[in-house]
Parts: sequence; C-alpha cells; structure tokens
Amino acid sequence: MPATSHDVMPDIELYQPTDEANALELASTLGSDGWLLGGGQDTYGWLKDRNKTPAAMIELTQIDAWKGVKEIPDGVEIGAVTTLSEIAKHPLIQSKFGLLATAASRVASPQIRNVGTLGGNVAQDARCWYYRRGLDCYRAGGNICYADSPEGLNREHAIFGASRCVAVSPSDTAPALVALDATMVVASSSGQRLIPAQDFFVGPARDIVNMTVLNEGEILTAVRLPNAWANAEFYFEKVADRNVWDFALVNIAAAIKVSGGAIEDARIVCGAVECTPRRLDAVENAIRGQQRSEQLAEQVASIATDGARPLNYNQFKVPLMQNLVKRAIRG
Amino acid sequence: MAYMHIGKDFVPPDVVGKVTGRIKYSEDYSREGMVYARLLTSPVPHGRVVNIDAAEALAMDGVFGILTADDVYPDGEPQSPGLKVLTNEPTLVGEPILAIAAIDEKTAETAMAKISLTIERLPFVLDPLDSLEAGGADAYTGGNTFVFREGFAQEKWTTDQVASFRSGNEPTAEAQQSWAYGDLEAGFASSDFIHETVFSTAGYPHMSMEPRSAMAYWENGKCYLHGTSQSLSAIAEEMAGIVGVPLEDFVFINEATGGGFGQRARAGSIPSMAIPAKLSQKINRPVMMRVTREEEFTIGGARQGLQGWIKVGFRANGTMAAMDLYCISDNGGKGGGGDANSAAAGVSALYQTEAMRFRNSSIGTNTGHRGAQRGPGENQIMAIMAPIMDKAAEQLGVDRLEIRKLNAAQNGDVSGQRSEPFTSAYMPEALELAAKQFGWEEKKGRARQTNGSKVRGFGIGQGYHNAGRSGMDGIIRLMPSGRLQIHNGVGNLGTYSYASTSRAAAEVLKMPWENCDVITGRTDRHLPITSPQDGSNSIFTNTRTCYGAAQDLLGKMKEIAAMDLGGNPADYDIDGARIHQIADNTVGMSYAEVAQRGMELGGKYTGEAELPEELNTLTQLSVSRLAGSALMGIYHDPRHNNNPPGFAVCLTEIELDKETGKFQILDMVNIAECGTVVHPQGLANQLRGGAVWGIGLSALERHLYDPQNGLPASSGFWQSKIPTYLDTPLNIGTGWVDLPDPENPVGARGIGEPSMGSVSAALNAAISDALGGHLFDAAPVTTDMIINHLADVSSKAVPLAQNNFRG
Amino acid sequence: MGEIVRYKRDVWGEEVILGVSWDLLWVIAVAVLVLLAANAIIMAALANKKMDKPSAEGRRVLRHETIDRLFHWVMAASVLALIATGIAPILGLRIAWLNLHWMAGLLLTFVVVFHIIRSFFWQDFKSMILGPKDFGEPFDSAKKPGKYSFEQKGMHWAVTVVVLAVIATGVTLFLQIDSPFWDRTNSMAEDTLGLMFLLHGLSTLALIALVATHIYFAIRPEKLFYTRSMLSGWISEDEMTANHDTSRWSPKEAD
Amino acid sequence: MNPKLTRRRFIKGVIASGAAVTSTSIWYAANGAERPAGSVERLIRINVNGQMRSVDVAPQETLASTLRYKLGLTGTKLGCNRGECGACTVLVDDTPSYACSVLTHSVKSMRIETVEGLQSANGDLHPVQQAFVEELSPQCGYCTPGQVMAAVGLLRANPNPTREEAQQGMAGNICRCGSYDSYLNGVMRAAQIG
Repeated sequence: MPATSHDVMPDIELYQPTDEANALELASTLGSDGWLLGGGQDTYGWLKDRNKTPAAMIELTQIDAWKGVKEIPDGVEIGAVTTLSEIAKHPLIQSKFGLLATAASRVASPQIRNVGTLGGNVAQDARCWYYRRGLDCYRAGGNICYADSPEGLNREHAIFGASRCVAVSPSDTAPALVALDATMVVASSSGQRLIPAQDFFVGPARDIVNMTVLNEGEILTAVRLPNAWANAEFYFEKVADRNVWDFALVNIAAAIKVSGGAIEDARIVCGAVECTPRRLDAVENAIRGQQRSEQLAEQVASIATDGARPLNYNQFKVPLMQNLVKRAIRG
Repeated sequence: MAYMHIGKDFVPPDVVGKVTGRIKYSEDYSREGMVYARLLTSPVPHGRVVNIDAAEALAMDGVFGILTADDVYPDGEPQSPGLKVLTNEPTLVGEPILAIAAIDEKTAETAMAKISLTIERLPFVLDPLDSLEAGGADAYTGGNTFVFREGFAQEKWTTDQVASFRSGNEPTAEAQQSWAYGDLEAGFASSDFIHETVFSTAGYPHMSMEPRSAMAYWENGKCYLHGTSQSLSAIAEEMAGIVGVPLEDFVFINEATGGGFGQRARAGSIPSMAIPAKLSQKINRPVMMRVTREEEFTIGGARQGLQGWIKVGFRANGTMAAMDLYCISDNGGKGGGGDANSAAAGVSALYQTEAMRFRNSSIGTNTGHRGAQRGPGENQIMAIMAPIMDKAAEQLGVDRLEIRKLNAAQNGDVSGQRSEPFTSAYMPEALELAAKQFGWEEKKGRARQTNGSKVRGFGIGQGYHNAGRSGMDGIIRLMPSGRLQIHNGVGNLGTYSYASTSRAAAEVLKMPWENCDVITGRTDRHLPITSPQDGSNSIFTNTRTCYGAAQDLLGKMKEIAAMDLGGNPADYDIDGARIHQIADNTVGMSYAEVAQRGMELGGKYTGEAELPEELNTLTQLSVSRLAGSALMGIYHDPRHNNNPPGFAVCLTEIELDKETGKFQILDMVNIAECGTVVHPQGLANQLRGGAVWGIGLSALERHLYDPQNGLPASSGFWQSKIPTYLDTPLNIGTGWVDLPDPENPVGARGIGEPSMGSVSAALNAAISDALGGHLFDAAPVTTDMIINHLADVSSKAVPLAQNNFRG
Repeated sequence: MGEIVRYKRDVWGEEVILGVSWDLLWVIAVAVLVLLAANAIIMAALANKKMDKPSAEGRRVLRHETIDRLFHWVMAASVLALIATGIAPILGLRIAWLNLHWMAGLLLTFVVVFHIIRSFFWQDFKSMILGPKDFGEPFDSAKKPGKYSFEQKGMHWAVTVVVLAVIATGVTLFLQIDSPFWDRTNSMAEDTLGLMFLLHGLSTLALIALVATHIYFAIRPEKLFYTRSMLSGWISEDEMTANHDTSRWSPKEAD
Repeated sequence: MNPKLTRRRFIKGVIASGAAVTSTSIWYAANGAERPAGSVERLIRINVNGQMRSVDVAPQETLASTLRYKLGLTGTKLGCNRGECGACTVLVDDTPSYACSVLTHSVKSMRIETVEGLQSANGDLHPVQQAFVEELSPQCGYCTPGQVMAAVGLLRANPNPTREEAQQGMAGNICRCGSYDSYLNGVMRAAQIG
C-alpha cells in the first residue's frame, strides 16, 4: 500500500521541437505516452505527484509559428502557446477583444500568466481535488465519484451537465473564447481541423476522461477570433475565494452587440458551473431585441439557471450565476 | 522616559541576509556525503501498521536505509497524545510512518513505492460531535479524549444530547472542564438584552512558508541538527531528549525560521526534526529531510476548531452582566490544544463581564494535529463575539464604540478564572486612539449605505492575549575589545525580537548598537534559556532577562571600577562606553579596560563562581563553556506579578457586493496597547501581519477533510486559502498607545497574537454590519455563505460541522 | 495482456477490483467467431446429407403468441442497445451513452419481470423445462423435442442466467449513479462496487457471446423458420412434424 | 480499444507488482515502442546572474532544482514546489517566473536572475533590497527572495508604479507573516531610490 508524499519530478524524456512538422510527428508517434507541454503550469503538479505518468513531454513553446498575435483577414489569430500575460497586454486584443484580455488577466497569478499559455489554459484538466489527489475516480478511469455524494466536498463542483463526474471547467479564458465565437485550430500529422470553441470542450456524458475533443496526436495550435464580435460590449467577471490563484467559483463572459439602443445579438457564457463552458442560449434569446437595462437584467437572470441541479454544497452557485448574468446584461 | 534604543528603529542584523537570500534556513545547508530522506506517511485516517516490508526498496541502488517507529521507540511508542517522531499507530492521514534515505529525493520516492505496508484500518471520526454520540468512532486507540495523568478515555453523550446541541440548544452533558466566577443567574436576571446561540469556528493549518525541513549529522559523538524553531534554547533540551543524546552533545543550528505561529515553539510540536538525526546515526551519513508542503500541512499543526454555545447578557446601559460559554474543542488526531480555555479567558479580559461560566470538553478527531496557533482560542472567539457586541449595542441603543469602552479593561481590572489583576491595562485609550486614527465619528454614518449592489459595513474588533512570562535566564559578555555580546536564544522567525529584546541590555549599558553583537543562531554559541517564543511573550520575558543580565554586568563593572579606581561602586556611572566616577568623569575606565580587568580577576566576573541560583540546565552549560572568556553578566529572572496583557483594537470599513458575496476592505487601522514600544517597525509588522491573519480567520481559511474517508483536501496552498496581496487592504494603518507597564523594566508587553484577534473580530463585525446585522455565528464567513444568506438558500451543510466546513 | 480483472486503488491506496478487463471483449469475439465458423463449416459439410427442407406451406400452427413475440423483440432491442451503449465508451466513441444504457436496462428489467410472471401463470412453463432426458436429444436423431429443442432450451436458460446476472448487477450499479429517481450515494464499499462491475462485465461478455450465437442460429437457413415464427407467430405443420414430437407439443392452429 | 485504458492499467499493473517505472528506457522496453530521437541533451550551459554556467540537467529538472542543488543558489526557496506561493520567483529574461514550475531546459537560452545576482560588484544592495531593509519589509524572510525578485521584475517593467499597480504586480507571492503592506512600502520606496 504505497502512499507517499511525492514531490519531485520523476524521470521523463523531454522533446523540444522547433518546427511544427516535428512537433506533430512526435505527438503522433508518442500518442498517449507523450504529454503536450505548454507553459507547464498544469503539468508539473501531476508529474511530481506521480498521478500522471507520461513517458515524455513534448514542449510546444519553442515553436515560433504557434506564438504571438497576428491579424488575419477575418479577425485575429492567437498562437496557442502565446502567454496569458502577452494576451492580456496585447494592444490588438485589448482594443478589439478586451473580453479575452480581461479574462487572461484574471487567471491565477502574475507569474503563472507570464509562463502559462492560452492553449494550456483552455486545455487544462479538471480541478476537482479528489481527482487531483490522484484518486482513481471516474475521470481517472475508475468507477466512482467521491465528490457527488451526500457527504462529498462539492462546493466547487457542477450544477449543470453532470454525468457521474461533477468536475467543472476551470478555465477563465474558455468562456471568453466561446463568447467571442472563436475557432480552435487543431493540427495533427494528418492535417488540420477547425473547431468552434463551443464544440471544443466535452462533458463527462460523452467523454469522462478528457475535457476537450482533442484526439491523441492532435495539437491545438491557434485560436482565431472573428471580427464579427470585435468591439462588442463586453463583460467579464470572475468570483473566486481569493483574488489571486484561486479558480472561479463562477465566472462569466459576455459579448453583446447593441445597435440603436437595442441588443442585436449576444453571446453569454459561464464557467465553473459545468464541465464545459456553459453557453446561456435561453438568456441570449430572451434579451435579443431588448433594451439593455436593469429591468431586463432582473427579468432574465433566472432563466440562466433553469435546469440547474446543485449538489449539497454548491447551491450558492445558482444565485451567484444569476447575479453575474444580471451584471453582464446590466453592463 | 528618554531611551537610547528602546522605541527606536534599527536594522536587525539578519535583515540584509534575508533580502540577499544569504541567510540560511535548515534546507539551505549541505554537508559532504549528505543523502536525502523522504517520508512514507499514513494513507488512512486511523490504523495500525501490521507489517513493513522494505526489502525490495533497500535492495535498490542508491538507497541507504530506513527508519521506522520501531527504531525510534524500541520499547514501544509512548501511549500519550502529541506527535510522535514516527508511528505505527497513525491517527490522521499523512502521519509519518517511516523515512527512507537515498542518494537523491527521486530515488527515495521511487524506493518508497516498493515498500509494502500492511495496515489494519480502524474506525475514524472527523467531527467531535460524531465521536461524542453513542456508538460514534473514537479517534484514538483507547478513547476520544485524553485525561491528564490518567490516559486515553472515552467521552460519550446520549444521542438526544448531541441532537439537541446540534439543533441549537445549550449542551446538557457534563463538561470535562469548567470554571466560573460571579453570580451567573443574577447576571442574566438583571440583563435587558440576552443573546444566545450556537457557533462554530474552523480549524486550519499553520502553513508557515518554510516547511519544517531538517538536516542532521554526527561528528565525534555529537549530533548537529539544522532545524527550525521559535526558540533555539527553549527547544534544545527536549529535542536532545527526543534524539536521545545528552544535552552537552547536542548542537542545534537555526539561523532563521520561516515562520512559526505557535507550532515550532516546543520540541514536542516538531519531533520530526529527530528523523534525520536518528536516520543519520543509523546509516552514518548526513541526512537532509526536506519536508514537502503537504507534509508541512499534516505535521505542521493546526488551530483547533470550536463548536460551542454562548449566552451573553447586557444591562440597559450596555455593560455585560453575564456570559456563559460552552465549547466542544476539536483536539484533532494527536490531542492537544487549549483554545477554549484561552477563548474564555480572552472574553473575560476584553469584556470584563461581571459573571462568567466556562465549560469545555475536548474531543479527538482523525484530522490534523492541533496546537497553539497565533492567538489560539481568543482570536476565534473574538470573531464570534464582535458581531454579538454590535447586536447588543443596536438593541440597547448604545454606540458601538461606547459599548466597548464601557466594558473595556482598565488599570486595576482583573480577568479570568482566578480573577487575576492586569499588570496594567489601557483598553479605553486604545479604543479612543483607534477611533481617532480611523476617523470613526466622521465615518460611522456611512454604515449600511448602499451604492448599487454594494453596501458599506464597519467593524470594531478587540484582541487580547496574556503576553508575558518570566523566570528565564540572561547571559551577556563584555569582551576585552569592548564589544558587548548579548546571548539570546529567542528564535529568529521574523519578529526581530531576538534583536529587539537584546537592545534592553544595550540600553542599560548605554552601548551604541554598532558595538553590540547578538549571539544566536546555534546552541554551541552558548545561549541562555528563553521562554519559547510563543504566547506573545518574548518582548516582555526577554527584555527582563537581557535587562537583568546587563544590570548584573553593570554591577560587576562598578565593583571593578571601585576596586581599581577607589570609592564605592555606587560612586560610578557609565557613559560613552566608559565607566567613570560620578563626581569626576575623567576618572574612569573604558569598557574594553574594564572587561580586560574583569578577565584578570576571574571568578564571579567571568562566570566561574557565584552564579545565580536556579539557572536552567542549558544556561548552566552555556555559562560553563563561556566561563573565563569575558566579563560576564549572568541573570536569573524572578517571577513577575499579575497578568501582563497584550491588547489590540482594529477598526475597519468594508464594501460588500451583495451580488457576488465578495467584499473589499476599504480602510483598516490596527492599534496596539502593549506597554512601551520597543521596536516600532517590528511592532508595525506585527500589527500588519496580524491583520492578514485575522482576514484569513474571518473570511478564508478552514480545514477541509472529506467526511467519507478522512482525506485532507486543504493540504496545499490551493485549498488552504492563505490571504494574498489582493485579499488584503492596500494600506493597514498602525498605531500604539505606548504607556509603560510596571512589571517590565522597559515597560513592554507582547502583541503578536492580539494584533490578529482585533482584526478577525472587526472584519466579522463589518460583514455582519454590511448584511444588516445578520449573525453567521461562524468563522470564517466565506463567499458562498454570504451568497446563500442573501439568496435565502439554506445549505444542507451541518451548521456545527467545522472540519468539513460547508464543503 | 491476458488479465481478466482490472484493479485500481481505493481511496486509501489499497488495491481493489475495478472491473473486467475489456481485452476479454476481443477474446470473446474471437472465440465466438471461431466456434460459429466451425459450426458453419460442419453444417455446410452435413448439408448435402440432409433431407429436403420441410415446406412452409399448408396448415399453420401457433408457435409464439403476439405478446411473447413482442416481448422477445423488445428484449432483443434493449439487449442490443445495452451492448452497443456499453461498448461505445470502451471503444473510445464519444457519445452520451449512459442515459441510453440505463433506460434500455430499465426496459429490459421491466420486460424480463413481465416475462417471468407471465411464464409462471400464463405460459406452458413445462415446455421450457430442461430435464435430464433432454440431454440425449442431440445424440439420437430419432428423438424429437416437444415445443422447444434441447438447443433452444439451453440457449433460453443460459440467456436467463446471464440476463438475470446482468440485470442484478446492473441495477446495483444503477443505484450508484444519479438518476431522475434518486441521488447517488457512496454507500457501497469500493471493493464491493468493483466486484459488481466485474460481475456486470463478465455477464456482459457472456451475454455478447450468447447473443452472437443466438443471432447466428436464428439466421441459419435450416432454423430460419423459427425466426419467422418469432415474427409472425406460426410455423407450418410440416415444419412442426419434421422437428417436433407432436405427442409432446400440440399447438393450436394459427389464425 | 481505448489506448488510455490500456496504458493506465499497465501502470497500475506495474505499480501493483512493485516494479515502479523508474526510467523511460524501462518504459519503452515494456511498451515495445521505439523512443523517438531528438530528446534533449543533458549537458547545457545556462546564463545565471550574468555568468555562463555548465551544468548537467536532467530532462525533467525544474529550474529551482538546478539553481538550488546544482548551482548552490539556495536563495531561491521552495515554499510549495507547486507554483502556489511564489517563494521560488526568479527572473527569466526579466520576467518573474516560478522556478519550481519551469523546466531548466525550457529556459536554457534565456537570462536567469536570482536573488544572489542583484547586489552590485562593490557590494551595494539593489535598490529593492535597500528599500526592503529600510522598510523592514521581511518578517520571517522565507518568502523574501521571491518578493525581491517579483519587485525587481515589476519595477523593470514599470519603474514608477502606483501602489495599486505594485499590489497587482506583487500578487503572485504569498507572505504567511502577512508583511504585504511592508513589502509594498518597500516597492514604493525602491521606485523612489530608482
């Protein structure tokens, strides 16, 4: 019965490809033995704990083609290994897609943002502490959930879309990307596919082990933000216990297009309430064509949580989510 | 009184080492041939190790040996509470069972996986109330509580008694511990407002920044242990005993300690340091045991959670007439902790209630081991009390500041079980200073004002701790060079009191600080005994010893001067590092000369004769080793009279967002009433640091143990929720009353702990104020609790459960 | 990798059963294929020697009542749905399988209970009893069965055992997840839970083998009339007399 | 067959049988897989505090590990080894980073600065260090090297921060003693000293 306090990195190979083809080939060859390494901020804990034991790491941050922010015909493309700090401070992102700049600036801590990448932030693994402790729960390939039970500690867990596993999407940038209708550029040695941000994330009903639809050998290389949502009216807010490091109890990202005083279109997304960023279609539908106002906010907030199924200790997420929706609509 | 050093800032000798990274903590040392130890810890909350098969691990290349509880306790583990060095009877997850030494940490960890450990699982419990219930599991083998001199025992209530308490009623079971004064019934009978409630406060880990790593090696029969502590000399003798080496063959090295907060004060709270010592002895190599954050969580101690019932009565004018307090203390996995008693003493001291009854039962749970943590007891109960004071003020129509002044401790007041008088007490002055500095009169009208979803809340908090001891020893030496060496065993953990208390000696001898050396950092520099640097006592206790030793030295200097230059010792005074005749200051000797003369004379002047009686063993050893080396001042401090209190007052203004449950602290001042100020910068640091701790207690920090299996969730910083830069105010105002205490030669009393209680109280009161006077009767009050309250969501969480604190 | 059981560590690090090794799926698949292929070859070899197929024309007798046929097909559908949804995640298909799985499982449980009750009171229970003398049947071509042949009885009882095992373990596992009817609890010890998963997995594997065999025989040319009877209810008198001992089975005429 | 399940089971099997995965060569042998070429070379030269240092670095080694145990730069502290406290903060190309959560190989071509590299050749303290001394910013001192490096990084990017900006910039460093206010005083003073 080995139960040790692991704390140092075990032996693992490291590959540092500098060109795309090499990286994709490594990813394909190594398959599940290869761990894709962005900034590594969600990696080293797993490895030090020996709770994940890949044979090799493939570092993606040496590939210049996957770094940086550039304009493309229909918007902006952000390399997947661009750091969160760079995104938060980038003039183009700040001026056109301030929602993402704000979201990126609220991730974890300055040092983590300095190293952590956009790709890593959206592809990070669940933060359920049972899972992080290395327990063999559903998400780890086991047959039980320790959080979803009458006594389980589930204050931080899902109020929507649970299926055996009740972990939530921990990312702050993911809701912003869904709200901005981003497209995820996914490459593999056999080609490239484009996935709408909303479809990039997967819940436990469909895949209880992974949080994204990335297959083995696939790498998220870039994120494209369409001009369609540039300079919309944005709202981002993250509510967490501590204002540094902590993951959101609930966060919200909203992009609202207003013309002639009325809401023309809106995309509103909440994080940390479901295993994937949760798009609030019903709320969006309810506010389209309406004036942005306190009254409207009050009216539609409760729609946001229709169908919520809180666990024992996370009922607060229901009113909190409603309040954040109010704030997003109120503007 | 005009002092040369007291009340002045200075550059403590270690601070440059801290900003340059040159100062060494135990893990920063290395030694030729050093190997690395890792701990195999208990996977279960309660069990018995049946077998350890390490053959395969030991056969690995680069593995040097293991140490088990059988090695440490060949005659069996002592059946007593408290952490063991290693154990075969773990009572919490993560308790060290064995250590393995290898060429590097990675190899040790890999070897660990090859050890086959067979553990018999035993029933476990996480909530004292579950254990009290008939049929509930007991945390320890042999019971759920420990009776002094009798051993482990079982304490059970009836199911109805537990259920009744859980549903909010006064416990009816007989308490293990109780005391009372005054006429409680008459007090309540004369009360115009009575508040009665159950409450709970969470336990949480100390989480010092430096994990309690240790390195040890043996040389010529001596054990050299690089460790961490709050006091080098207070820990040394007991630590030598745990290692199993005579005190004279034990060298404890501890230049700097990365935070203590109560759990590095005594060897018994940090026995893990003996692991590298024992392992090094066994495998004959230096052993470094780096302790991980998770291990620090487990063996680093935790505050006790309190579940309780409180009833307070106030007269129409606002005076507190009666207080009845019943606590169930969570004694955790290893027993220990006296928070409830301190809590009761604290409310008695701060609110001067006319009649009081205190009852408590301490019950074990299979959670982190408990022990003193910064203001144990007082700081939890103040967070519960402050909103109740406000409620009383509101109900009785008394100003919130006035009701506190009305009940405040003053000179001549008494407190606690034995109605012990204070040495001095200036709480009304502290309240007034805080109100003035904060601008209470101008600001208080803003209370409960709203701005959109935000609402203002104000809080006034008071903190208390008994803050001074005596009976320790002092050693100072006047060197032939004329320099003053002040031997000080107080640990260097960030209060700088090892240096600031030393300045009492410099003060007596009017010695420029640059001519003084504080001798500390390792016991073979020959230190006198000090009280453990806990209980906010250092500034009081060790200014007494340093002052006393300096007086002894001064006396000897005068004798020597009189001997050589004529007249009586009383005819001499000192000035400018010279001793001279009062009548003619040209007749005198330099300090260097008097020191040289002292060395020629020897005997009592150099510590070779006429030593004070009652010197502690360690001090005697140190003196014997220093004897003859300089002109020495040696002192044994007699006992002081009465209770030296440390008081603090905090006023704060917050803006709470009713939609997010988050609040921002807009303004905060934290004021000390701790006698004469010895070191302003150090005191300000204590007031600011205490504030951050108070914020943690009131809003963020709590143990999380999974009730299903006893696993800790808060073993890292991720879930321990230490307040960060952005959870604390941009500025914390500080100030002090600065009136001398008669029982201390420089007038000083301690402050470290009260400086936190004032803030935990003020913040909880401010949250309550912002929410229209709602009482949570709990600490911490977390974001989710605020949202649930505002949304009228009743959480299914058991209100009195503190370990699984609201999930 | 040849293991039958997968293990995991329980919450305290002790090894417990996690479930069946799904590698066995391939073992079962190969075994069934080999067996059925062997059967097909033998049957092909024997085919020449066989008499002509009995005619499906002429008088029709009732073999399966409508309600029983309905039961059979509902059960078949639910079993296939259960197998498909159960295997999907093992194959790495990303579909939301669990709700479909337990719904199909509930349906199966319901119809099986229905069938059990009906078989006791409204069906000719005896016709399905597998007695010691039935075991002589395959070795004596002169011996003809009553309503059900030895193989049919064997298949029925094998499926009965396996389906009951799948249902029993399945219901236990169903209780371990959230459903519209209850919230899950962690009331089952992890080793018991693992044992349930193992039994569920093993019985699933057996069921897959049986289903494959059953389907194979259902589509064998010489048995196809039984399949037709499960659709339409009747067999011809010719088919009856060729395959059954009418003294032991005298069905009424079909409508 | 889902390869993840296979692999996981394999790991469990290995651990259960007591033969933990100790090296990748064993891993690949067991898996029957070829190790792709191009893994990092261990012997590298890194620029630490302006000096090129040759050092043997394992592929998985963290920068904190290299600094503390290979180069003897023990000023960089390990408070949590998980990127959750900031005690190990160093500058990598002027950017504050957690040395416990960065691989040495990832930064081998960058400039690494630790608390030991701040003092000038004549022994003068860096303005941040000087200001921290004057304000008595440290308490126990264990987080101080990290706070110093975060402050140096902050002031290089923003030489005249407001107190709020300083607070934001320093936010990735925990001080359990709660000396935040004193550190902020130090940062503001350091900005003045320049």
